[in-house]
Amino acid sequence: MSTAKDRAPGPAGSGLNDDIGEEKRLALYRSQVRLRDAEQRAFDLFLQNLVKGTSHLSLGQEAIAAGFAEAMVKGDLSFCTYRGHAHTLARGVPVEKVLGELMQKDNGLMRGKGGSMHLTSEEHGVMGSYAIIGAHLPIACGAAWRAQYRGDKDVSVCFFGDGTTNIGAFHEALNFAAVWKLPVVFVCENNLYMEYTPIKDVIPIPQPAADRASAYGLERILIDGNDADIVYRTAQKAFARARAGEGPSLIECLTYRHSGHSRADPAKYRPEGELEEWKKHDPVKLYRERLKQFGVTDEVIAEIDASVRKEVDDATEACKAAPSPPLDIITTDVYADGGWAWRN
Amino acid sequence: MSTAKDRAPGPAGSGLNDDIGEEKRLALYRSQVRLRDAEQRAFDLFLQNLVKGTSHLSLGQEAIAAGFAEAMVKGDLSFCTYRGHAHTLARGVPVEKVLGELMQKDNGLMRGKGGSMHLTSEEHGVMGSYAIIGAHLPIACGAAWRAQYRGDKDVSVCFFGDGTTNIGAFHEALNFAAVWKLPVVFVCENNLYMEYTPIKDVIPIPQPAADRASAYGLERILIDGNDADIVYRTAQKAFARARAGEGPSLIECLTYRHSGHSRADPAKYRPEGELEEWKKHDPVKLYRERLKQFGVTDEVIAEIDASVRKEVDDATEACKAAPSPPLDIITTDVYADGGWAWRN
Amino acid sequence: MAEISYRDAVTRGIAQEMARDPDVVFLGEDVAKPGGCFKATVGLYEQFGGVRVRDTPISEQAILGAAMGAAMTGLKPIAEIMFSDFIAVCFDYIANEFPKARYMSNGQTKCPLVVRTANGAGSRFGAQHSQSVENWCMMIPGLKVVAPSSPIDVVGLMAAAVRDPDPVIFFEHKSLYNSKGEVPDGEILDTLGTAKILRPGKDCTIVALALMVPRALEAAERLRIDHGIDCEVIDVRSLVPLDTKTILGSVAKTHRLFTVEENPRLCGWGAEIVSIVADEGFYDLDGPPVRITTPHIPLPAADIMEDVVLPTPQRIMETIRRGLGS
Amino acid sequence: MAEISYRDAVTRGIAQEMARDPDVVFLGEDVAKPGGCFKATVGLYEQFGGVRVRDTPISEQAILGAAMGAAMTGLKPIAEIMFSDFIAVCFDYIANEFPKARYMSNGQTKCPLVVRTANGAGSRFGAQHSQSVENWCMMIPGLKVVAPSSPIDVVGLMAAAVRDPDPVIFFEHKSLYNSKGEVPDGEILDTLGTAKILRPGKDCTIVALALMVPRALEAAERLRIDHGIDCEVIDVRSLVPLDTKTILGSVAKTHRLFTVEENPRLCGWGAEIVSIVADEGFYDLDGPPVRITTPHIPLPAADIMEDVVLPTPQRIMETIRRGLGS
Ligand SMILES: Cc1ncc(C[n+]2csc(CCOP(=O)(O)OP(=O)(O)O)c2C)c(N)n1
Ligand SMILES: Cc1ncc(C[n+]2csc(CCOP(=O)(O)OP(=O)(O)O)c2C)c(N)n1
Ligand SMILES: [Mg+2]
Ligand SMILES: [Mg+2]
Repeated sequence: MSTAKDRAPGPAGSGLNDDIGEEKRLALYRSQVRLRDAEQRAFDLFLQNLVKGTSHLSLGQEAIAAGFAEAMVKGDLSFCTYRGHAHTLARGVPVEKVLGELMQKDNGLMRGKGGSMHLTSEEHGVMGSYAIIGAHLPIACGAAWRAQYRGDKDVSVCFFGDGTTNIGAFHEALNFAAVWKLPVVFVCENNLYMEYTPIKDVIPIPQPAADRASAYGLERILIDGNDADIVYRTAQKAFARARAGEGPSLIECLTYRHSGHSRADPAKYRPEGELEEWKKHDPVKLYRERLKQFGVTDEVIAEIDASVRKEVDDATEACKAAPSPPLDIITTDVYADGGWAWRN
Repeated sequence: MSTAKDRAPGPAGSGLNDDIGEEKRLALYRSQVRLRDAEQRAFDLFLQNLVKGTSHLSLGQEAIAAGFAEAMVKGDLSFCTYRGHAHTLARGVPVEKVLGELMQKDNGLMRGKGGSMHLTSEEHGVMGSYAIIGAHLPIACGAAWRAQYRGDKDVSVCFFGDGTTNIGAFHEALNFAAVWKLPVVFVCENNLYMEYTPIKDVIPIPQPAADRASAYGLERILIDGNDADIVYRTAQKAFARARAGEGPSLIECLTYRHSGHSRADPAKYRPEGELEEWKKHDPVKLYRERLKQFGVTDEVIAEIDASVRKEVDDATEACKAAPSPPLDIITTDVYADGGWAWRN
Repeated sequence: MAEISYRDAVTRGIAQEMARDPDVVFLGEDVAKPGGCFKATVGLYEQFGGVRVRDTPISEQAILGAAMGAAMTGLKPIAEIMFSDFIAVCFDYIANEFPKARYMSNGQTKCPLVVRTANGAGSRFGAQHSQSVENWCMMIPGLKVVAPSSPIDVVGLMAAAVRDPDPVIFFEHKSLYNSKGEVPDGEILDTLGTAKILRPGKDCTIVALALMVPRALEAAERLRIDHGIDCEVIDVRSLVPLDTKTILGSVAKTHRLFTVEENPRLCGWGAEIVSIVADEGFYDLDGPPVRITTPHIPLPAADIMEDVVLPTPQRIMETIRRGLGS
Repeated sequence: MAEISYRDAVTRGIAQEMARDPDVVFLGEDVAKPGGCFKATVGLYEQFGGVRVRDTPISEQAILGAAMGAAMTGLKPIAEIMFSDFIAVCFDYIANEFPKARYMSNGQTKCPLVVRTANGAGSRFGAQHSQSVENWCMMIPGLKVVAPSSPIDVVGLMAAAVRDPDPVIFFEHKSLYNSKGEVPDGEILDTLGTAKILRPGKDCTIVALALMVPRALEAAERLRIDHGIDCEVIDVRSLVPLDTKTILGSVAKTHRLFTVEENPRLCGWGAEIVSIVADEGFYDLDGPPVRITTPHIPLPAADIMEDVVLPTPQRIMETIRRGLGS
């Protein structure tokens, strides 16, 4: 786990002039609130039958998406899973684009062709969300290989869950990245569960990712994934290492999802009290307290909360009003010529 | 590496009454000579154009096959790779059956239908040789699961190379076996090379298997794979653990192949002197010296050498005289009804 | 006799076989305590216990490999691959291990197992969770491939698959889980390799599978009512073994063939059946044999798009009407 | 103009493209320093250096995944999968990732890469190293699939594949590596999606691919000499895009179709082509379209067995002769 030093770099109330600084702290807070509100809205819209297909929320896991995204710079690349709304939003993709895709509207990121599990916004560095467990770890290696080959300074960041550490592609990617010393950062969001089965039931070691780092010659990194400051600092360190040509990192972030695995899941399998215990360590709440400790006023916080709320409300309205996608896009973009012709 | 204690349990010349004992030592020697001679013969027959298709010899690696097989009891199961002749022979399969398959004769183990890479003799516990890297590790788990489920006391032993530790199935199998505490023993024969590329070029750790054991909560076991006594003792320990319900083991055996990867390979990629250095540590030579240290006479050794030579000679003649398989078996045994009908 | 859902029929089929034979074991992701991601195995864990019904890590290769090793040594495993699209991450077992072991060993190695998996579109899950991939298995020599369309067939074919001495890939259709049908009480055992003529007819033969079966029946009904066209509808049920007799016999009677499949265009089972009929039944055919398929594209997620790419009763009807020149 | 082997044509095609475009990189197992398990890439490491030509661990998923990530972000990778049978261990990239990324992202994601792999039988390697699996790829929407039969086509189609903006699976035939043919000097660039009529004829159309092309030509020659049958032989070369115009045009002229493929019986590309012709060219056909394939069995290892299961010139000849009733 993180050390006390990581957790609280300056004494509470000492002002914002620590290593993170005011601007970044406010950005980290805004981002987390934005993810929280947008995902909560997605859930509400689902209850209203306006979100179709499946959807996998990151409620409770916001500090990871926010912390990494705030440590990234333009050009850095994110590779996400089906649980990728938060990571997509955290890179600056408009809420409307994400909700639009969930609502299968024409204003969605991929105009409804991809769906909630495949959010992609290359202009924001979101290089796709992948719904086959583990598939994107090797793909992130490839993007990092390109950076290494060309001397580009960007980092590829690949997010995945605890359960993903047991699939073959995880192993192949970690070894490959380590041997080739690729500028890729693997982020395991350990939320204690796969779909409905606890991760501890299916691994012979306590930590699914951290306890395997040594198999790839990597440092063991296990952090509190609900503390955005810790996440941010850990990300910075890993990115610096990657950009310096020192190779990949594997970071395990402890966290918890507040909702079920997907929209279909009421999460009945969790032991009583577990959710409540974790809610005490809610990343958004924690960070609001943190800001206050650093002297940020209630007014500033309220202003952020309100402006995010408005963004999400506006996005919701825009999505409700948006048309469905036209059917003629069904056969576009199968091939690079824009079409789908497999014959002459 | 193995300790001095492992290497020489009794002072030289002190007689055969150590933990291994005379009978087993002679069996270990006979087995290694048998593998050596049979494989050398396969190579000669290949030069005479009588072995067709490919073939992957274990010359130099005999102590592993012999040591494990001698520690196995009837009912224990072997899962091999394309480099499986040695393991097949070590379980007692007649040389004729193996050479016959390599020569694609009707007396071959599978009458020419499988070929050198797929030697299988279920009556001897040889549950197949698998030519897709890594595929048999999960399969061995399944056999061990059956033993666990039924309360059978047999152990499943799965042999594979250093290069195999980088494929996804390795990781999935190790985790699966560890979590389910299956009676399976994974044996990595680290002969320093994959096909033509050194293993050290493609891993970020010194030992491909041993340095990964901890990722599955397993003990790090790295032994001299050219010393049949060490192999035998290590196998016994792992089997006892498996039979006691304590779960799998992962054993890395250091060794070296004297010939190329397959019949097509002159092995030019090896640094000068490497082969010669390893030949000083030849398992057969080493074991012959060991027997002498323990007071076995030259006559006894010569008798074993001669009888093995005769077995291989006889097998060779039988194979040369054997007919080719009849063509009507081409369509048998696709399905369990004996035939190949996919339609009515 | 009771009306049960296709979903419950899965549980019932498995339970029937597990109760009958202690060698039948069941493994997969979230199949035991949680009862399966599609709730198609609820209660098996409670009924048969955690030793026979086991949750696994997310390790599809380990799941299928373990099933194979267990099958080779005497058990009769049923392995779940949650979505059929995930067959791609463990395809080596499907393509290279299960189907070749017996042959390569000259008959020594046995591999009696069932892989059951949720196949097909309709849930708006997008391109990686909606495919119909039964042709990925049909094309591999040594496998058997089944895809039932009704609860009673689910039970009976599941029993047949479990008792079969060969590896059987059992495709359940996600969009049929909620469908219902009458299932008699007591043991049910069907036969692999048998198609069913669900509706006799004389003007053309429609061969369909899984979700396409109710759609073909609906199209046939509308063709009768609106156009007086009398279609024979065959539920092919089992792709391997393939009941070519029933299909060729039907075409010999109707002289026209339409296949309705959810696969994308190229190399689906429709192509196989059309090719067989075009060759062996050439002189029976009075007009071109026509495949009705999903277009050769990845599947879109949005409901309105997904709904139009799969063959609909409307499209089936129009294609047949046009094809018959009515 | 020089006579070079099919094997050397592979190297030449790759070298031509690597010399032209610094974004072309090449990775695979034993491809760099050792020059490839089939020696088809000897010299590339020396010519282009270890940064562009890289040996990998035995990690097929990492190889294809890395190729994809590099392709998405601007490189043009060529990835080798040593034997095409191993596509089964990385099939997720072939089936679910490469071909769907562009579509799912509504056109944002690009995936310009080439997977080259040694396909086919003839080396007595047995069931797991001898398969013809081009249909495993043809059936997946979003891929392009090429399988050349001659050195000149290897060079030209390799160049076209590397320059193509879509994922291309490039099947080299193991048993053709030693075959030779004239290849002009200088840059060669061919076009995907074009079949070649290698021999014009009027009595029937033979469509073949890869190793089956020389066999079809040999059969055609014997049919002319022994039976006066004049066959048109088409090398289909590219399965996706598929040159249906050339095939349908030929059948319109000859009125009979025979496909010759190395795939096992079910759901091969022969079934697809027969189905297309049976539908769209039905009234052109004077007799049944016939598929000549390997039987639907795993491949045996022994030479005498392997030799009889693949379509031989003899079997092709006899099937056509019988089919034409001569
Ligand atoms: C290869 C594959 N197997 C199974 C699944 C089904 N599946 C989707 S999410 C999931 C659980 C993943 O757990 P984890 O990696 O912990 O991520 P989380 O959902 O908790 O974020 C499973 C099994 C899949 N999508 N792909
Ligand atoms: C999935 C897969 N990839 C690649 C190969 C080709 N291949 C056969 S043997 C081999 C090298 C294996 O090396 P190692 O595991 O060290 O075993 P060794 O041959 O040294 O015994 C390779 C790459 C294969 N058979 N299967
Ligand atoms: Mg999780
Ligand atoms: Mg090796």
